[in-house]
Amino acid sequence: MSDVASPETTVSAPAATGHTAAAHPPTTTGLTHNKLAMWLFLGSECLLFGALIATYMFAKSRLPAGELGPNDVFDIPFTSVSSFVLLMSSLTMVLALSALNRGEERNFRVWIVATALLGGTFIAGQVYEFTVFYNLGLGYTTNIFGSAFYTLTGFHGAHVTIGIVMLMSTLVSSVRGRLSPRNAETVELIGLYWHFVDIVWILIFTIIYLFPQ
Amino acid sequence: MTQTPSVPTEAAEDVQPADAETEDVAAEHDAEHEHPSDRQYVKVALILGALTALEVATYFESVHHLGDAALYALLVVLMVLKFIYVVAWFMHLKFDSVILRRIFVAGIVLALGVYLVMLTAFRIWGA
Amino acid sequence: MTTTSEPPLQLTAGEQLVRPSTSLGVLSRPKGEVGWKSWLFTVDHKRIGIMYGAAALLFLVVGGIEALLIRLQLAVPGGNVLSEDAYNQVFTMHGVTMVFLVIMPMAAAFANYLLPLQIGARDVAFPRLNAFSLWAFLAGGIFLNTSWFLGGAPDGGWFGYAPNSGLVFSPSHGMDFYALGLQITGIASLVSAINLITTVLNMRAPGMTLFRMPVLTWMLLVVQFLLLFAIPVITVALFLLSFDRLFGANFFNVAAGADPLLWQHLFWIFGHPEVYILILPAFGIMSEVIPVFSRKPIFGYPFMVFSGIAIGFMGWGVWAHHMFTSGIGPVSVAVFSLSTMFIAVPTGVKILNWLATMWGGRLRFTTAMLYSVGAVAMFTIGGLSGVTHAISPADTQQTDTYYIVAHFHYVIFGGSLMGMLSGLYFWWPKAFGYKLNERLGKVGFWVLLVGFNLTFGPMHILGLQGMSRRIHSYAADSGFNLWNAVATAGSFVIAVGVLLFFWNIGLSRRRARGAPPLGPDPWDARALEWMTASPVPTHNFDREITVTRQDEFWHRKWGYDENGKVVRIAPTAEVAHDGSAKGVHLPSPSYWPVVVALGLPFVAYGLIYNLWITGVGALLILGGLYAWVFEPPDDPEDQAHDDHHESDPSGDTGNGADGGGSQDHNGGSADGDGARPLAAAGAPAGPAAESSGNQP
Amino acid sequence: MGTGGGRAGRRGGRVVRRLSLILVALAVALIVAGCADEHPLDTLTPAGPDAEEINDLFFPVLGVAIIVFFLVQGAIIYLAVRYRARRRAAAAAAGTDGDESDDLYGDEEYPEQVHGNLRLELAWTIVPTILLTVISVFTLISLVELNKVSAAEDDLRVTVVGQQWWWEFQYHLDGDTETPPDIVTANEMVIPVGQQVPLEITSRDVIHSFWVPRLNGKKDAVPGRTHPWVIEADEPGRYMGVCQEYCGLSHAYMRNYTVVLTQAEWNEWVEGQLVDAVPLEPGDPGYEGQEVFLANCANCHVVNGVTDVNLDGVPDGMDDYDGDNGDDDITSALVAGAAPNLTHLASRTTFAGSIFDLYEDRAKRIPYLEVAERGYLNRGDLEAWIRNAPERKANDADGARGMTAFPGLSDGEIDALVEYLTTLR
Repeated sequence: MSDVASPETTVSAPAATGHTAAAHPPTTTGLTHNKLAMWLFLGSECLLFGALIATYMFAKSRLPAGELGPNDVFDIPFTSVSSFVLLMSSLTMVLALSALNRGEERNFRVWIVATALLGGTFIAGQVYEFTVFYNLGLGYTTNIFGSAFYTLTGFHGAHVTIGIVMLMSTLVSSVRGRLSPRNAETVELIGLYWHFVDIVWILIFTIIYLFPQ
Repeated sequence: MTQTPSVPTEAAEDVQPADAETEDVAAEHDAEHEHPSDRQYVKVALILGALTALEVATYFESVHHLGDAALYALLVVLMVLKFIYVVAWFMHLKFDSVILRRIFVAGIVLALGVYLVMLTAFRIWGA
Repeated sequence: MTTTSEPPLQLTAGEQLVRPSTSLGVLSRPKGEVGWKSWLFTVDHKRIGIMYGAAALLFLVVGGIEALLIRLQLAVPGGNVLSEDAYNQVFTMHGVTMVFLVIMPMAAAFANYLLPLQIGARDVAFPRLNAFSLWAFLAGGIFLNTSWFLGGAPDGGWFGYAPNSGLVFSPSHGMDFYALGLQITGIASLVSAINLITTVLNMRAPGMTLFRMPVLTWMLLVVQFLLLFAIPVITVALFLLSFDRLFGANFFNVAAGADPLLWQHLFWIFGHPEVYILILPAFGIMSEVIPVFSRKPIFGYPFMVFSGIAIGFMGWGVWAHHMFTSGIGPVSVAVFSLSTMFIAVPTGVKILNWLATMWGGRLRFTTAMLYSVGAVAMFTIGGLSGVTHAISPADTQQTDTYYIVAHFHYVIFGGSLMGMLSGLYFWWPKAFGYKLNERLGKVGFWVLLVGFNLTFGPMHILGLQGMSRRIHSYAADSGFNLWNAVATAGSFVIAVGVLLFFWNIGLSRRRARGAPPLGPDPWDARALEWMTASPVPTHNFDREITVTRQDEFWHRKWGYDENGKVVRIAPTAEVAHDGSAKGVHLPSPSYWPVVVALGLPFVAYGLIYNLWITGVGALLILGGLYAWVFEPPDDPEDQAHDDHHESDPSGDTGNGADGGGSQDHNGGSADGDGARPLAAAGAPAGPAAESSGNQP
Repeated sequence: MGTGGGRAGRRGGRVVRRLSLILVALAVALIVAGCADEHPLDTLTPAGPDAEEINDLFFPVLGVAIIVFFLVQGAIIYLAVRYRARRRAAAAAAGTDGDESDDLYGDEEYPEQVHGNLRLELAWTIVPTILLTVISVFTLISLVELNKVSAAEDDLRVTVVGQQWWWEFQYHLDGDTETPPDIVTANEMVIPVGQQVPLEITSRDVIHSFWVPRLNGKKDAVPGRTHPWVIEADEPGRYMGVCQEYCGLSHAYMRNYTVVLTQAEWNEWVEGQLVDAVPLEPGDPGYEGQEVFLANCANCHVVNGVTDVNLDGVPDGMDDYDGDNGDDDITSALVAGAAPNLTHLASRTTFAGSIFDLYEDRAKRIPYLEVAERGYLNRGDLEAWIRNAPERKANDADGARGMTAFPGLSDGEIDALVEYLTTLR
């Protein structure tokens, strides 16, 4: 292409020089399409989880007295631990990305595996928690609190699961030698998703578990 | 194609003022390179851990003399702090393009707005 | 203007347009320019746009037949064309079809076809996602309509109020089809919104700043933002409904303490932005058509843009005006009554600006112009009746009567649909290379206008006389006989008008055969899409266009003499591209968007009938996604492309596919595969730009 | 529309003018004919203070809207005529048809290119804002007005319950809605003239909306919620109401009447309604019918004093009338005790969601309280309804809602049943 494009390089050179060469893709905003799209998607997800959280809060306020409620089932110390686990997975995620940016492939893999494992631990904790709640008598259809609680945390859990799948995919790519600092953006975007899921849990943990019932 | 003679345009009338938002982007872009170091990330994680510990502490009897309103306020503040730390540092929004920030903030503000109004219409507060 | 100012964009010498390539080492990429496969697997935004439009017109016929059935049923008191049950299904599907399967995809058609062209881009940001949006929308639409043959269509109204839409009160599978079908079209809309916003923000031609974009582009951008934020709300509402119906959840189970108003809030938080999602594209179209045929630039461009943005914002604060009688309490009613009233201000600004554009113009009443002006006139009526029920006390007399039916048909039929018909007449030559017949078009317009007013005008009176919506029959002594008869007669006049439009398509197509090719710019228009050949070649523009002002194309044709009079400075043929560029590198077609989209209805059928089918659907989606993600966005043999799409960054339960998307067109790819560096983002006034536009 | 040359255009103009004259005449005739009909649901002829209040707000706003309508449409027509580009005469002479009409316009003529005018823009932003501010002030005032309850705490209060597809009215004569109602009636709400009656509107199944257009706006009946509303009429009379929120199959067949009586008549009506029915003894006229009733109808329908009475003195099914059915199982409420209370059926003028007249047409001229004595029973509809209700008014397919068919009843049994029902005055 270079020969065809050469006439115009001269023309646009003045504009291009201010730009740090080819480090940035030549888009209007300077952001890559993928990154912009990911943030748009996350913006949209705010409304999704907002609706679910609002539904939960409303449902809880409408729970008839005497029905099995949050106070009867929640185990705050346990959930605190799993919340902490998810929070720390965000740290390992940024460390993975940072390793990849430096080209430390081995470290990258270690941190990615750690992130996925922490995520897996969180999911395992959630499964355990659901089982305990179920055994306490809180099924999905038991009452309005049960429906809202399982739906909200279930949606979040599904997001985490998808995140784990994506993390494992990057791991496979890395092992097959298809990942390099040049395309670290893919990992960065998965990280964004992962952190988003984490901040959703920050909200859920406080609003659903810690708020005085 | 040959050069076509053209009458000078009345620039003042036709050329719209350049859009400030897009103009900024390129300049602002350099900020993106300031990746925080791993040490900073760990520091943020420690802060997050501490905030979580504070939050969990409220669950236990000792703070309940504060009263519900103060407890809610404290929890919300801690939650928002954690939220901001993750978004700003881990999600890199602090260092990223202003466009991304606006998109995300738009989502959050809209969500907060409509759902708070909805819950208020249901009068669930203080229930 | 010089050749050098319009450098060839991403020309890769000697390359074939589309080259067979492999994906996963097993399947070769789809190829070819003609035949059904070239349409099925296309990622070309223009073909996708055309298919969106075709699907919307198809569903328009379906929804129209439903409308005629409704009108036949109500032609005389005690009508028995339909049973109560059938009537309820028909009016529900009429609403669902017209809103979700006609107006929205028609807007998507314009958005897909025109957005990239109007900003001077090669394609959208994610061509494969774009294809996915189309097929997901179509899958959802077809899925919804198969309910007719599978035990009954939805019967809870398009608004699906709980608990009437719950299992106890709507035991057929109809409402399951409703909830899941809208979920699928919602995915399509959301993906499309992300795609188009990225396109507009990221792929504008050099110098195309936000405030040089055509008003249509602006309105479509606002619409995509509305979709981006509104779709998740209906997604949640529909999930809650589905979970109630399918898994026995208690969200709308009053006996368990639930409050049915939750559904109403969620539905209308989505539903009111949705109203603007339906109308703003038409506003944009009218803002393109009226200036061209008035031979004047749009009056008050910044006001047109800001009023559109204002409408978009305010649209989020008025949803509860659909619930004035729902019992939300006097304070809520007062607040929403006020917010609703003031949304009339930016809307009024738009109407007056269109009139001001016509003022002092040289009006050419082509069919497109007739439809646009007609849309202004009809929308005004809808807007004014809207103010009469923004005052909430009056709304308690009007809501759920035919007065409301009249109101929103004036808005959505008179405003949206007429605006879009205007757009069809206007851009038809751009998309197909021939004009629709003007004489037939004008006859069609007048027939439609008369029929429209005959049908919906009397409904104002019916509503004020107390006729309820959604009743399948009325008593002979209710005093509704006369105007219902008139409305039914009118609806058949509308049908004739619509048939004339379809006849026009056939006729014009036939006549166009063998006719000399139409130039790029048959209307002497203003925006960039007219700067390339008609029909638009696959690669859109031969060269990159540097934009220096609004209405760039017009300014390249016309200038001012020393007296300030407009004079031609260049023949159109010289300014416009002829589409002759060869070897432009374009994204390759792909199988996977179709496969993933096909998985969605399987999942939905499975949820209704048998979870094994859901499994098949999930496998299709997962497999399709993985194949998609690992498929190089385009030609892998082209070493210039460094593909880093091994792993897809996004993806989500509800939102299915979010593929890596192809990045390689007008400045997408990370390492600039042949894309010349654009004159720095949004910095048009570089020397290059200046030389192209202003200099003789 | 006058696309041809000069003479053709003039002739076309004449035709158009004549056509539009005919159209206008036709429209006027239609409107006159339309207005001549009776409109029992007309919102524009209020008969109560609330409906009047609403119209006092609506008409001025409508007036403003109509003025704006004429201004805008006038402007469009003016602009279209005034600034219409003329085709070049040459093109017309060439005899080309209008197909490529754009080519027939003068290509070179461009008017002055005006891009905007800040002052105008501000004007048409600010003027409507002011106008709407004024309107909103009046809106708020009438909102406050409409939400005022002037009735005292211990005045009559009526709980209105919507159900697929009829209305129930529970009278609390002492204004206390917490206690079981004093009177339970269906489809016809009888109120005294000139007295504001506070309503509490709720529903047993789906969302309905209670609306008597000539008396007040509507209010939704939402299950699990109780919505306050008021109703008041200036003149005695019979005001039709309809369910206004889509509620399933027979949404169109869910009407009601608000019967407004003078205070004295109303007192008399109340007195009559407070009396329970007396179980008939063998030999009494209607006794056979009572047996049929108890065997077939009493599962759902209550006749106070006849169907079983609980120990607490509250008739069966009345337990349910606590005004809040949050704890009740919806599905059981649909069947048991949730059909119209028939204790005083014969004193009403309509049945089955007020879609059938109980008495023949001439009864409409008889004073409400005397209908049971002097009216002629509308036997045809009543018998058909008892025999096969779903045929006359759509019910849910599985029979869980609405009245079921009684194919097992013989003609004789139905005659007896009808005779019994006429005793329930």
